[in-house]
Amino acid sequence: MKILGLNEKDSRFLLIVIFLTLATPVLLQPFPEGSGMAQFNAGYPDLMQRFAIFGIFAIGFNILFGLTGYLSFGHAAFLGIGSYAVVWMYKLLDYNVIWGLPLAVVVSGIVALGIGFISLRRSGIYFSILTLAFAQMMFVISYSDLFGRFVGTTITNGETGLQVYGNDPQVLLGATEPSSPHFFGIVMRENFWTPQFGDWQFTFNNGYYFCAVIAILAFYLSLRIFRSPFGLMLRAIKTNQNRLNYTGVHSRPYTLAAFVISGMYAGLAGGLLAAMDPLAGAERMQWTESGTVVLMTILGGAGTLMGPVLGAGFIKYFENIFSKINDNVLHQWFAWMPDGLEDAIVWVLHFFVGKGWHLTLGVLFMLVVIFLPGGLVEGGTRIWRFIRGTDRKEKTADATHQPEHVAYVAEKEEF
Amino acid sequence: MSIIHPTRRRLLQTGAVAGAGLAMPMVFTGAASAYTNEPTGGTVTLGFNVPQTGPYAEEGADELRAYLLAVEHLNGEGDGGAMNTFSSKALKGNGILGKKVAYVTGDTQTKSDAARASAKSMIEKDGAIMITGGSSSGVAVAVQGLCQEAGVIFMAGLTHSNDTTGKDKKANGFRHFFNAYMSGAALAPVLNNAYGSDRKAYHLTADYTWGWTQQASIQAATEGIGWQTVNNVLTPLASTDFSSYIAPVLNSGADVLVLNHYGGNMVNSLTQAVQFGLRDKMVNGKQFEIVVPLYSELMAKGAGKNIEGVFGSTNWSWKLQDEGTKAFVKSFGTKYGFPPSNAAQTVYAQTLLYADAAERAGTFNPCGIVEALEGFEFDGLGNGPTLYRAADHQCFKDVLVMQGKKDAENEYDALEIVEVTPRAQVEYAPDHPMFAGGDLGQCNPGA
Amino acid sequence: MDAILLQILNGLDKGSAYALIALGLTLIFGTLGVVNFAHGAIFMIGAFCAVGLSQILNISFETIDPTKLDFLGNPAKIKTAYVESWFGTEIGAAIIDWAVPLAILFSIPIMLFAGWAMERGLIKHFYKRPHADQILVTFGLAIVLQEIVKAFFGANPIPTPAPAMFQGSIDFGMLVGFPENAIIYPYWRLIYFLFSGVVIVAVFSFLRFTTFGMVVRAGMADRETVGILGINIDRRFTIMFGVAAAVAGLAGVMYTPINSPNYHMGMDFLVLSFVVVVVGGMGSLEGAVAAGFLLGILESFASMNVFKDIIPGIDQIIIYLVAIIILLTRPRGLMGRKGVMEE
Amino acid sequence: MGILEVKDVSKRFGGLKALSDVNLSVEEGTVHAIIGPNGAGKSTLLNCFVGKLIPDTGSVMFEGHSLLGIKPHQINQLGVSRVFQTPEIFSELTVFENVMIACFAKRDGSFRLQPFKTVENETDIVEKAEQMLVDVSMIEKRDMHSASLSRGDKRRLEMAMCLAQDPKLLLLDEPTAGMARADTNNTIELLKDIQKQRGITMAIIEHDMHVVFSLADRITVLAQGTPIVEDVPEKIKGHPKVQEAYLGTAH
Repeated sequence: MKILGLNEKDSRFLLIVIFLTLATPVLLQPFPEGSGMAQFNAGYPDLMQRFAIFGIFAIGFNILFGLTGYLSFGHAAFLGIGSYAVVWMYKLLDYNVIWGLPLAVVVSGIVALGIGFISLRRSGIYFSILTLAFAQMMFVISYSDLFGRFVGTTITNGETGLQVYGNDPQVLLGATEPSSPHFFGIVMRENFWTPQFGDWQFTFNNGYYFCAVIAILAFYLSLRIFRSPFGLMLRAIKTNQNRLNYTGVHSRPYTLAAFVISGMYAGLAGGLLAAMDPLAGAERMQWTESGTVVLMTILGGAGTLMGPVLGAGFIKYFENIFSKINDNVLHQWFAWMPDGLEDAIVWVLHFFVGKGWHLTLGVLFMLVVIFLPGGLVEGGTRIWRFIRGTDRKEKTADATHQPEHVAYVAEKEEF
Repeated sequence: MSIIHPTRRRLLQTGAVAGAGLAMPMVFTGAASAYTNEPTGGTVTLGFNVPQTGPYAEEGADELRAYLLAVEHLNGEGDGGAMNTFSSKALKGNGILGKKVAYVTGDTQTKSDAARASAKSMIEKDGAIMITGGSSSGVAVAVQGLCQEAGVIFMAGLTHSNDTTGKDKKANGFRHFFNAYMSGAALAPVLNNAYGSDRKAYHLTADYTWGWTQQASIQAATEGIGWQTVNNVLTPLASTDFSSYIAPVLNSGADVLVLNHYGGNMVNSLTQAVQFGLRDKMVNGKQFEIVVPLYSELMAKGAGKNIEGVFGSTNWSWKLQDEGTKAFVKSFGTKYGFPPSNAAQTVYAQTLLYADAAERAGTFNPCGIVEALEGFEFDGLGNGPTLYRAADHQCFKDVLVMQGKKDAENEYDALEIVEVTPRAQVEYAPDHPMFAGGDLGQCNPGA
Repeated sequence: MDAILLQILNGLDKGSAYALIALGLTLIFGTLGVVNFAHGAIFMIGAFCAVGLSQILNISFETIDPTKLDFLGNPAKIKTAYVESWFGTEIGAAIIDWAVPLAILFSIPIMLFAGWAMERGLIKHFYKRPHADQILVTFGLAIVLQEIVKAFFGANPIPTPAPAMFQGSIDFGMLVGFPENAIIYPYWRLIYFLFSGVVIVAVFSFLRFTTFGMVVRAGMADRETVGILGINIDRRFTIMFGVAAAVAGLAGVMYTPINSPNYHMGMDFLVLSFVVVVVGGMGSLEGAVAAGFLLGILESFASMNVFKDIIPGIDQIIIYLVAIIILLTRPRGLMGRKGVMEE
Repeated sequence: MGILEVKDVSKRFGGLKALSDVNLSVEEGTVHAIIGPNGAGKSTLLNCFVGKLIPDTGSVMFEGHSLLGIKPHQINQLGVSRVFQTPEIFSELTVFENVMIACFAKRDGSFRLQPFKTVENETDIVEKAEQMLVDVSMIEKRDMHSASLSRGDKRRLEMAMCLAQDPKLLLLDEPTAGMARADTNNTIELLKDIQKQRGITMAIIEHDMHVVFSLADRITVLAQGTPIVEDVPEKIKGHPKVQEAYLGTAH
């Protein structure tokens, strides 16, 4: 079966992704309410929305980093720009996200064009530092609302974050219109179905499905790009730019296009953040946030289709679920142990969970970079090969850090 | 190291904490219930949203300790603390409205985004009926806005910006902590007495919303006693080295330096100002002085000896001698072995106030709680008689002017109370220009 | 005029901190070809060596003083440092007072060891990997190190003052004929500046005048040739990593009285020091030092209201702005060599 | 008038005269070798052909276009393909993808944004790339990771990429440097075949005499930055000046 101009393998892959995305509210809610494991449920709207949104962000980043190898440390800037664009549309027009989202994509695309045009004149770490410098600059400008101070009206509302106030113009606001973000009356924060089966409770949220549909489109687009001549050229840039140039290809427009596309993805993700939650905070532009999307991409597997999405989900899960395991919870878990042993185990573990989740993340990330350069996707592939007993010498010895080929297997079999 | 490390027995007593026995989250729809997350079981869940990572993690940890204490007291465990001295006697030590109090914790990371995400997860996943916490104004304003939209009550923790109950005030949000205007109003007379009315002030101000409002408040208050303001320099929030901002101060003709900084910024700028020897100098024939309008015990600790003799203000201090304070300090000190910070006290008080309001209103419905809290007069939680003003949901109570103590006996003894500024002196009209522009709106029960 | 001189002085001082960190960073890059994102964390660990030493010196025993009461009304416990009880109160207090300078001695072996352990344990395996991988693994290491420090020392800044005799400031302006208070300069910053100068000169002369240094410099220029000569360049590079760590660590130790150390001070400096290195030119020691001072001075000037009135917040963005301009006009930084980091 | 015309090219590096008054003409359809002892200026000359170095004086014209200072992709688009000393390929891609990239570059020029096309649906490219692999007899290695190829196969792949572009001129920079004898002979055969079948003009820079005399129609001998002799191989073999140049530097 072939759909949407994809070959059979990719069509099947896309269908699986669509299914997984749409079934997320059920899949992420495996434990009954009230059970000790309920803590690990992740099927609540905010986190699911974040999975989808940061999935989009990471997919876009992967188009730049995974394909061309250009490591941008400033992508969070586009995230912020997207958010600001959407919130400004709320303030000026109304709460319908239809105005803001396209604007978010366009504006971040334009800014990416500017930053990319300058930064891509350099490569390697010079490129990384240039993007970092641009993004940091935009972060401080937003955090202290410097731009606003320059023009005499607030633009970013500083560290409090841009939000809608009662006295904003909102010229299109109708009398019966919802007073929170919506898409032609479909209110993002509302749930359209909250079924309960025994102790299992599921939440089907408008906002999540809105994000999910966009995420699927974004994924489909990236799949097309991966399979296109454009994608091939980008991968060629990563492996040997010199040869590519002597093959008659001008690499800069390609990298610039990749940079702009990934900037637009980031802008879209930022716009969606504001579409789910009508506040745009400056912190989302900080360089550590750019670092987070790098972590996501690497953790999942740079250059693979599914890897960045997995990485994004993984980190967001850590941030929201793992960080909530406090000492009390640990003591409950290990209450069956003898007192001394229990205390010892809890003492060790508490460095890694709850407020120590950064430490776990850091250790995990190092392990992935050292032992699994292809990220979780490569890990999955290795396990799959091991189970199937396929000859492991074939690819794993190859340290070239490029798992596109293995990706297929993982893409098919990961779930 | 400061890690909450209770023994197992105490834990088992605390009982239905975190994971277990949560109310079913009824997220935002509430077709069946009258308001968001109406508790249906035998427990009610509160969400404690404090910084656990990032630069304010220690403050968050202290707030968390106070929350745990409050939960114990509400559930009738421990010695009851300030519940015994609280003027309202609605709380009986059997939870809230007969329901046992459970809680969830979250990490704000001192970022508006992360704080909102964490609060949302508490509301959507854990069914929290009330969110409380925060140790910076940006976070408080962001989370307050979220709670207003979601239809739960927000009991702010440490937030000092005028905007929280000014430009950004919300019907579902309540602030017990004092604000920048009050700091100015309380400090000005003390500064007048100590340093005279003929002074020239030089402001260094952290370049973000809180810094701006505090600077404006202090400038207005000090100019009210006749001081001149020589200069106001905004410093980047990421600064760690303030030398280039401090060095020109002496030569500007100023004889007082006002540091509108908080947290790490304040520790560094104060340390460096002292290093520059500013306080050893005579300018205009007067001893040069430094003022830090907003103090926190933890930051005072971080600045070490540098705060000796420096004036500032706090919301509360464990050195107060009223009954409420003594009761709270006793149970906190017994449990943890050291005295609480003023951030801890404010969140403890907020938790009791919320519980009491629910008891008095007879419901967890946010609108009922708002009604019960608006205009509520109480005493016995520290700071003397206190009013939750209906017009902006700001608490009015005595404000403390503190001074860095010489020869502190230990790290908890860094500050001493110079004056307890009576409530009347720090009050202002709800439409005061520094607080104008906001709209409380209607209480939102979410359903 | 005095304002300008004042900011130049401040800039030199800021710059010396930047230069020291950037020097270590570029040393590692130049010798080993590794982009070390954990360098900020090394700086932070240096600072915590000082904190650690001062805490060790302050290890106390408790005695109960029945005449005093603590805040709960129980008899107060009085802490006395062992150092004070062993050496007598006065000498003991003096030793504690001098914790930071003492930490210099204390930290050198620790930092050398830390550098060696990092190189042998982790970095060694990344010589052949792409720069992106090096950035990533050291970034991960930086997170891990700072979280460990946080777990043990907490998130709050910890005051670590300079010895009493170095507190206060010198009126530098009066020495050169300006009125009183025009140009003041804290003693400790003066010491920091001189100390940085000594370290920088020491590193340069070490590389210039010792055989060891010459081999390393030759290796920086052309690794393979030196390898052919039968010199074990790898071992020397390991030592250089230790030296770089020690330089950053010393910068950290000496910085503690200026900034109360906290666990994230490394990350605060990391971005900045990378900008310094890149502006100076990757792999150029002279460039790193020059860029450090240049950016320090520019940043100081930008903090003057004269400039801030024209462009609000110029002091926040000046460094990035300068970095962008320099990288675009001088592709390899101020003194960078050709072909470095341009794969 | 040759396809590649080098006129009065001189280049100095500081005090060192690397090239002085080089004049050279590569005739269409011939294999022209440039030989010379180490340090004779061969690499400098090549760098002047590909825009990497700009000579102090003189001109390098390809079919009437100056090659001085232009970008690599522009040179290629003019019809000049380049083979490197060590085979430069896209080692992280498959053999087939390598060749396809060359085909795309030929068809679409230096830049064409087509993110919505699918590589495998571009039948003309796929067919052409397959044909190229057949031509260099590598079709059975089509889906291999090119990093895992032998040195000789990498060279074949590189040739296939160059041929896919139907170049008017092929620049070869010591194409057999560092190769084992068998690989060297293989490469010579490959180049001979190509020359026979397609008649592509080639300029070879080489110091291996065996390679040069097996392939070249014309040879220019460079010594100390100047061409000393230019002639057919048979005449070069015993030429006294050539012997002097080689022996002179040997002692």
